[in-house]
Amino acid sequence: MDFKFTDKEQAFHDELTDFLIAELPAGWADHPVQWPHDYAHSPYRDPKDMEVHESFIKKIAEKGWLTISWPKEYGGQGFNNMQQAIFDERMSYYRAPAGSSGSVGAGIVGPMLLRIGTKEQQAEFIPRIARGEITFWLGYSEPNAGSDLGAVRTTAIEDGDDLVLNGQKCWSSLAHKADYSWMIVRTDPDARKHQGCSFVIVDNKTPGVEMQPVINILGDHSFNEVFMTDARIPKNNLVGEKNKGFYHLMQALDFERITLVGIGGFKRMFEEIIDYVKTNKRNGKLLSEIPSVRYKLAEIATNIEIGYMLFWRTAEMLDRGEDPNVESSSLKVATTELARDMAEVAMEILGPYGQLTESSEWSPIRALVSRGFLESISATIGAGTSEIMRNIIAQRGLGLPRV
Amino acid sequence: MDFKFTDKEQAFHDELTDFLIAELPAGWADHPVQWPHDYAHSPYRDPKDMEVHESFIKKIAEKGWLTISWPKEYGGQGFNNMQQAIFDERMSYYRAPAGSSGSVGAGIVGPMLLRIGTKEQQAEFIPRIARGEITFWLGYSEPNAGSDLGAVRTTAIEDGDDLVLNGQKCWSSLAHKADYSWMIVRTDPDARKHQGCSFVIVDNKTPGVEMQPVINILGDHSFNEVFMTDARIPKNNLVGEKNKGFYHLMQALDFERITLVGIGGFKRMFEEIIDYVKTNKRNGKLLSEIPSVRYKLAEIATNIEIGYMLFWRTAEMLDRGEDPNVESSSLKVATTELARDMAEVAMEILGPYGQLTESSEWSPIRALVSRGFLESISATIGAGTSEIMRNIIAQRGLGLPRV
Amino acid sequence: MNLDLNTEQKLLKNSARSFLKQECPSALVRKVRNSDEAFPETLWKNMADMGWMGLGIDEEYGGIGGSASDVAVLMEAMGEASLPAPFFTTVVVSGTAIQQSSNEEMKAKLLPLLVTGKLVSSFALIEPNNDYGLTHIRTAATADGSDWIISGTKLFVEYAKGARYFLTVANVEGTGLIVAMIDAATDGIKLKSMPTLDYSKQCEVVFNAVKVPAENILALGDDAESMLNHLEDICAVAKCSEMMGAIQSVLDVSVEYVKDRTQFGQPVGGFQAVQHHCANMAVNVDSARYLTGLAAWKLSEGLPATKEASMAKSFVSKAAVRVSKLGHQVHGAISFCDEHDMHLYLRRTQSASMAFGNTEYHLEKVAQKIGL
Amino acid sequence: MNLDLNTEQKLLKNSARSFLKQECPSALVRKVRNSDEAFPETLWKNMADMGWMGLGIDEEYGGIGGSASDVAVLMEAMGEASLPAPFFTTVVVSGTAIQQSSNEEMKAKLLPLLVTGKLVSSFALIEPNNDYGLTHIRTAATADGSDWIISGTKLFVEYAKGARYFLTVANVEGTGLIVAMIDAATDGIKLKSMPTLDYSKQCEVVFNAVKVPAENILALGDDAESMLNHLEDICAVAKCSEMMGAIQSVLDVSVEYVKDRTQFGQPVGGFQAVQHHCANMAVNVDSARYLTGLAAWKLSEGLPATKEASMAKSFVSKAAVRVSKLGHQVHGAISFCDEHDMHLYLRRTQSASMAFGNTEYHLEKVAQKIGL
Repeated sequence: MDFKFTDKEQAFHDELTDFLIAELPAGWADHPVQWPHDYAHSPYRDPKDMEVHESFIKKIAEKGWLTISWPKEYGGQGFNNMQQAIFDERMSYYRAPAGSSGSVGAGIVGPMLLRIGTKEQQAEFIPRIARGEITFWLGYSEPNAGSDLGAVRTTAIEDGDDLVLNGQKCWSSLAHKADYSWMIVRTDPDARKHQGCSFVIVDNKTPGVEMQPVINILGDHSFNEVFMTDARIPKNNLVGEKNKGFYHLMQALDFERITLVGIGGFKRMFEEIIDYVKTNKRNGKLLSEIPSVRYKLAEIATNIEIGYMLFWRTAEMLDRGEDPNVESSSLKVATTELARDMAEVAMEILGPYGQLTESSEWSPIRALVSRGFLESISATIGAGTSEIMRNIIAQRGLGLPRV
Repeated sequence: MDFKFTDKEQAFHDELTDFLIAELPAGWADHPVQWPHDYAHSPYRDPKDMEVHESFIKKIAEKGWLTISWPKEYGGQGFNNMQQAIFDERMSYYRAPAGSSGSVGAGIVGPMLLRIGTKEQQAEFIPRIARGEITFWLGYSEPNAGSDLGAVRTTAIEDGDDLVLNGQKCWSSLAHKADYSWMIVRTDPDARKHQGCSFVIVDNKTPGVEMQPVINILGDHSFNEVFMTDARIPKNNLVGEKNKGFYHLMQALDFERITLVGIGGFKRMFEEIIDYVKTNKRNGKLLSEIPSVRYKLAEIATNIEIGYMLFWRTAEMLDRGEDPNVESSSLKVATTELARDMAEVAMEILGPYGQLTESSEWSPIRALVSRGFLESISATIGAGTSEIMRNIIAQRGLGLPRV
Repeated sequence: MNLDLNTEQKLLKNSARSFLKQECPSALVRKVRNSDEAFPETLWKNMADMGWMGLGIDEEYGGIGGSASDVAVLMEAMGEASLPAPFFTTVVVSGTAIQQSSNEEMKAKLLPLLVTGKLVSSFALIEPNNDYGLTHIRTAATADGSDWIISGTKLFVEYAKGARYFLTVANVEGTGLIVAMIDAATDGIKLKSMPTLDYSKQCEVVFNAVKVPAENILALGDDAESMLNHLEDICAVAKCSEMMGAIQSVLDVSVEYVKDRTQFGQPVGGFQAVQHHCANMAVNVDSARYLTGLAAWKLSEGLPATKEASMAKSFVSKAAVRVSKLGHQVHGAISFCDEHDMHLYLRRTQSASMAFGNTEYHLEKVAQKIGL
Repeated sequence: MNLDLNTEQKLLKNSARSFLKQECPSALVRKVRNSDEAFPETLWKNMADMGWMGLGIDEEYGGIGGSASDVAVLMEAMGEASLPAPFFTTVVVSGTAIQQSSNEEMKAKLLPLLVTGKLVSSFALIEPNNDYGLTHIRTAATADGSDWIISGTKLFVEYAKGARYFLTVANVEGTGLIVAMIDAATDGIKLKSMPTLDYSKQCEVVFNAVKVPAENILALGDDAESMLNHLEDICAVAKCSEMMGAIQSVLDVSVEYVKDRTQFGQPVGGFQAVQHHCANMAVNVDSARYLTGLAAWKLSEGLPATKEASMAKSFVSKAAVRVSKLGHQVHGAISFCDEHDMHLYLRRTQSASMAFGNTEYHLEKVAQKIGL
């Protein structure tokens, strides 16, 4: 085993680190309000931070770094997946703005279009994703299709040059702030469950697409219910092979599990906790002097290290041309449980102070722990529950029977 | 809620305690070698202890206490199930000899015969069980019928006044030391799985019954493979309704889960651990002064208290005429996991000393911890795995669907 | 032995549950959360009309008596409803403290008000230097003639804004602790919100040379110590009961949901992973119920209860959060919405698990009681 | 980055596995367990013929070189086979210590013997007063001219009965620790069996005024301290590799079994509870593998490795026992028989988890390394 970056990777790592330190405002990492592996997406308490956010995304796009692993002809850098992983790690470590749901475009839709899109589709969407101009939401879940995505009922029926969409999507994260949906729909309503589905790209502005906000556990509007009523999209927006959407979905889900991790965020959050326990006393003693605090934090540190390695492994496999289907599932199980464990450990260490929900002189670590505690509830559910992940590991990884 | 014994129960508790203190040799509790909730049954290191064992069982039988909850006419005391539970608790706390596999006779076969046996069967077996004269082994498991007892294949076919047995039983605990088997067999080979089974009593001396020893993880001969080849038993030995063995089995399993607990053994073992950590230093410090040791043992103490209450609850339900089917499953899950946890915690506390397998000046607590560590592996497997217990709790307790 | 409720307790439980279902639906919990009012006055008044404020209070003061086990029944129903009102601090904590005090004047003055719901009292214990327990209390009480002058900062004071009194613990240099009922209208008291995830309207309370008349002192020195030790058991058990109510609901709601929700062509409750999650919830709920019941029973019988109270608090604090999280897991994404009630239970159990000593705090107490 | 083995390591792994499958079947493990011999001489000789004793030993002493990562590959194969022979104490521990020493005489004398399998060495560290670590060493070394006199009791000395040398840690009053290679043939050494659950033939070794010539001293004072600290990392990682081998087997054997074993009309591996047990085993095995690999790589590169070694030891010690127990659980009763191999893995992992510092010991080291 060899855990060293190549010289090229290391050089990119260092260049990026320097860039982030230089370009982000001093103390920036204290501004975003998020727990590692969050799906809740409400990054700032101060609305002014959105300006920094947007101007920073432009800078990253200018460097061509939004999509570094894409071919140069598509606005990428032609870097390998390991460099992409380094980028994700560094960005999340510095809590750098990654574009509002930008990761869906750059992390999932882009790579999928590069693999299964037509030249025309690539030409239409890829450069704009690379420049950070357009954003996507994931149109997977429906009221009766959660873990069981095979049960999607939203139909897309051909009518001349159009596909006519009818149905409903739910848990549509940040759909209201995005431009397009990357949506799975049923193109052959008579086919059996896992057949007859296809991917389409749906413009949010399409007539017949309506959204209803859903307020999440944190009190934020991140989810939406999206209703499609005779919404017409061009047939050309069907991506990949018609009625083979389920085969494509497996790959898209792998990208999602890897993209969402934000592995550097764990390290950063952990460093904040370490700082806090080293500088705060309770009952006459530094928190860091309490043996159980030391053990618990050492355990979290160990699990972060494991998370890092499971993360690098998926990149390494992609670079070898392998599908990290099982490995991305292990990664998701490990890091989402870590997100919960870290919140729980922090809560235990902070005692009643951990429950504070707004920054005040009494709130440890900018009141992030109570947020993380609630936020991480979704981690083991969203993008495939831990139960589904374990099914995948057992069935696809270990070859146990599907019964 | 009321956690007090009735006066009568308390009086019995005290009488029994006095009896145990008076009749057991001084320091007796240091002789048996067993971990709580063991299925391994090799109680002594010194063979001489078997003499004390046998003479003590006679004394208990003389008091009529082997079968205290049975009607007086059957050699019992007509006590209630709570008194039976008190008896089990006190006996296991003092590690008093309970008869080699005596609990199968007194705890399972006897109560079942009293419920579903004929007058003749009761007359034949009940008094001898009550006097501790005969012992039983449980003939449930077969090579292809472990968790799935519905798959038993041993047949018992009518032939004149006899039933002719053919087949194989396995994991037959202490069958080689017992007199009879309480066996489930297939009396209608053409019926569907859970129909067509019946209970029979099989004399070990029946021609055609052969045993092969199986050495367990501890190096002891506790298990057997038992082969029946044209073994003829009288038809009168069929117990309960023919072909309804599965309905009877559910009740027999409840008794088994309650009988096997030996709840007092947890308390006693725990007290030995407490004594040890209070009197032994490691690295210059009493083990009991290490915070994590304190926390872990306090947690075990709490779980023992929970085990006790789940245990009393089954007795209380039986006294109300209710079937503690779900409750005995919760009890088994909780106490078997406790048996494992306590071994693991003791191992952690004792460090390398915990792994010693023979009493020497360096072995803590008579080298019981390494034994408990291995022995408790079987706790969550035998008499219904934890997985089967959780199925029962979910399906019969919470009404979740059988799919 | 009877591990069920007795007949009166069953009646109390049923009436409390149906009252709260009617008067305190989750919509009210959200409404109170979003409003500036400390707690819903109407609900409080109606609770008083039910006679609840007199539970556990002697009849001579207008109370209806009743044991710690009875109070546990009520606290459980309140946990189930995520009650957004100061019953715990007023009746359970302050009521117990006042009754235990030898200050007859206070009893005669405050208890009759308390039992009719006219007095709301909050509990001011924790300070910036500590997280629970009676050590490191720096709020200072100094004698001033027959009065006391109290100065210091208290944190996590529940429902402070609606309180008429603060049951306050302070330190008298050289003498030990003092327990006082501080009138909220006294000069020198400042409140500042400390919003917490359980919506319980906690506050920072600053006492700046607050003058407290001698007649407001409930206990001093050894009396204070023993009162606070008893309160610690009382509070631990009450919080366990509250968590019990919440997790029994989590289990009930979850079982109902998984029977109904279909995925992969079958109820999700048919999947073994979901069944085992539910079975684990059930075993945890049962274990929590009996441990809490045992501790409450010991208190009711006047037996030493610290070991059992701390066993309950250490176990239930963990079990309740575990059960709440499993409830979310078997629900999936729907439980991550504000409109769903599941998170109300999670919030309540998490905060209660940290209140009045977390698991380690109580494990250490258990360790002491088992001779370590 | 490459999270797989390199080509040479793959070859080494394959050859080691097939050698051990042939030469060290579980029947041999049971045979050695039941016999009085310390370890099987033939197997040891054949291992030496494979060149294994020279792995990690410099070529100038007849070794074949190789990194900590290479040694990890071999230790893993040995864990898989529950190897009942003193490779670890001889090659990994003593070999490393001798090489690190500045005692050229010892190197020249012992290493050539060691690489040919002619020298078996055991490690005498733990004492009645401690359970691991370098504190509370009371075995005393006192100077006697140019010799040393060593007295004290050592516990848990693996394969002591077959050893020609004891790598021993003693305390020189006022000066610090001393590391010596004590010739087992010296007067004043007594051995007594300490049977343990992992069948590793551990002994109590009593040194009663044993005379040790100066040339047998590997290190003293600061040198000893730094040698032992390095050994601690080496031992931790080697034990992790050993456990890795065991739990990879547990996973493989379990998956095979549950595919085959039928209950309720289907393979038990079709039940979700069993699948999730297996998935949990797999995630634990992978995590253990990468952590161990990282620590071994750091050692191989000569980088500071204490944090990673202790992370690995703390995690793998828990994970390995967890995986072993899950292996038993999915097997059911059959794994509770002596004739089944599952318990061999459980025994080996449990003892290894306690050896050279348990989880808490190493978590504390991690805590120090992350700045706590």
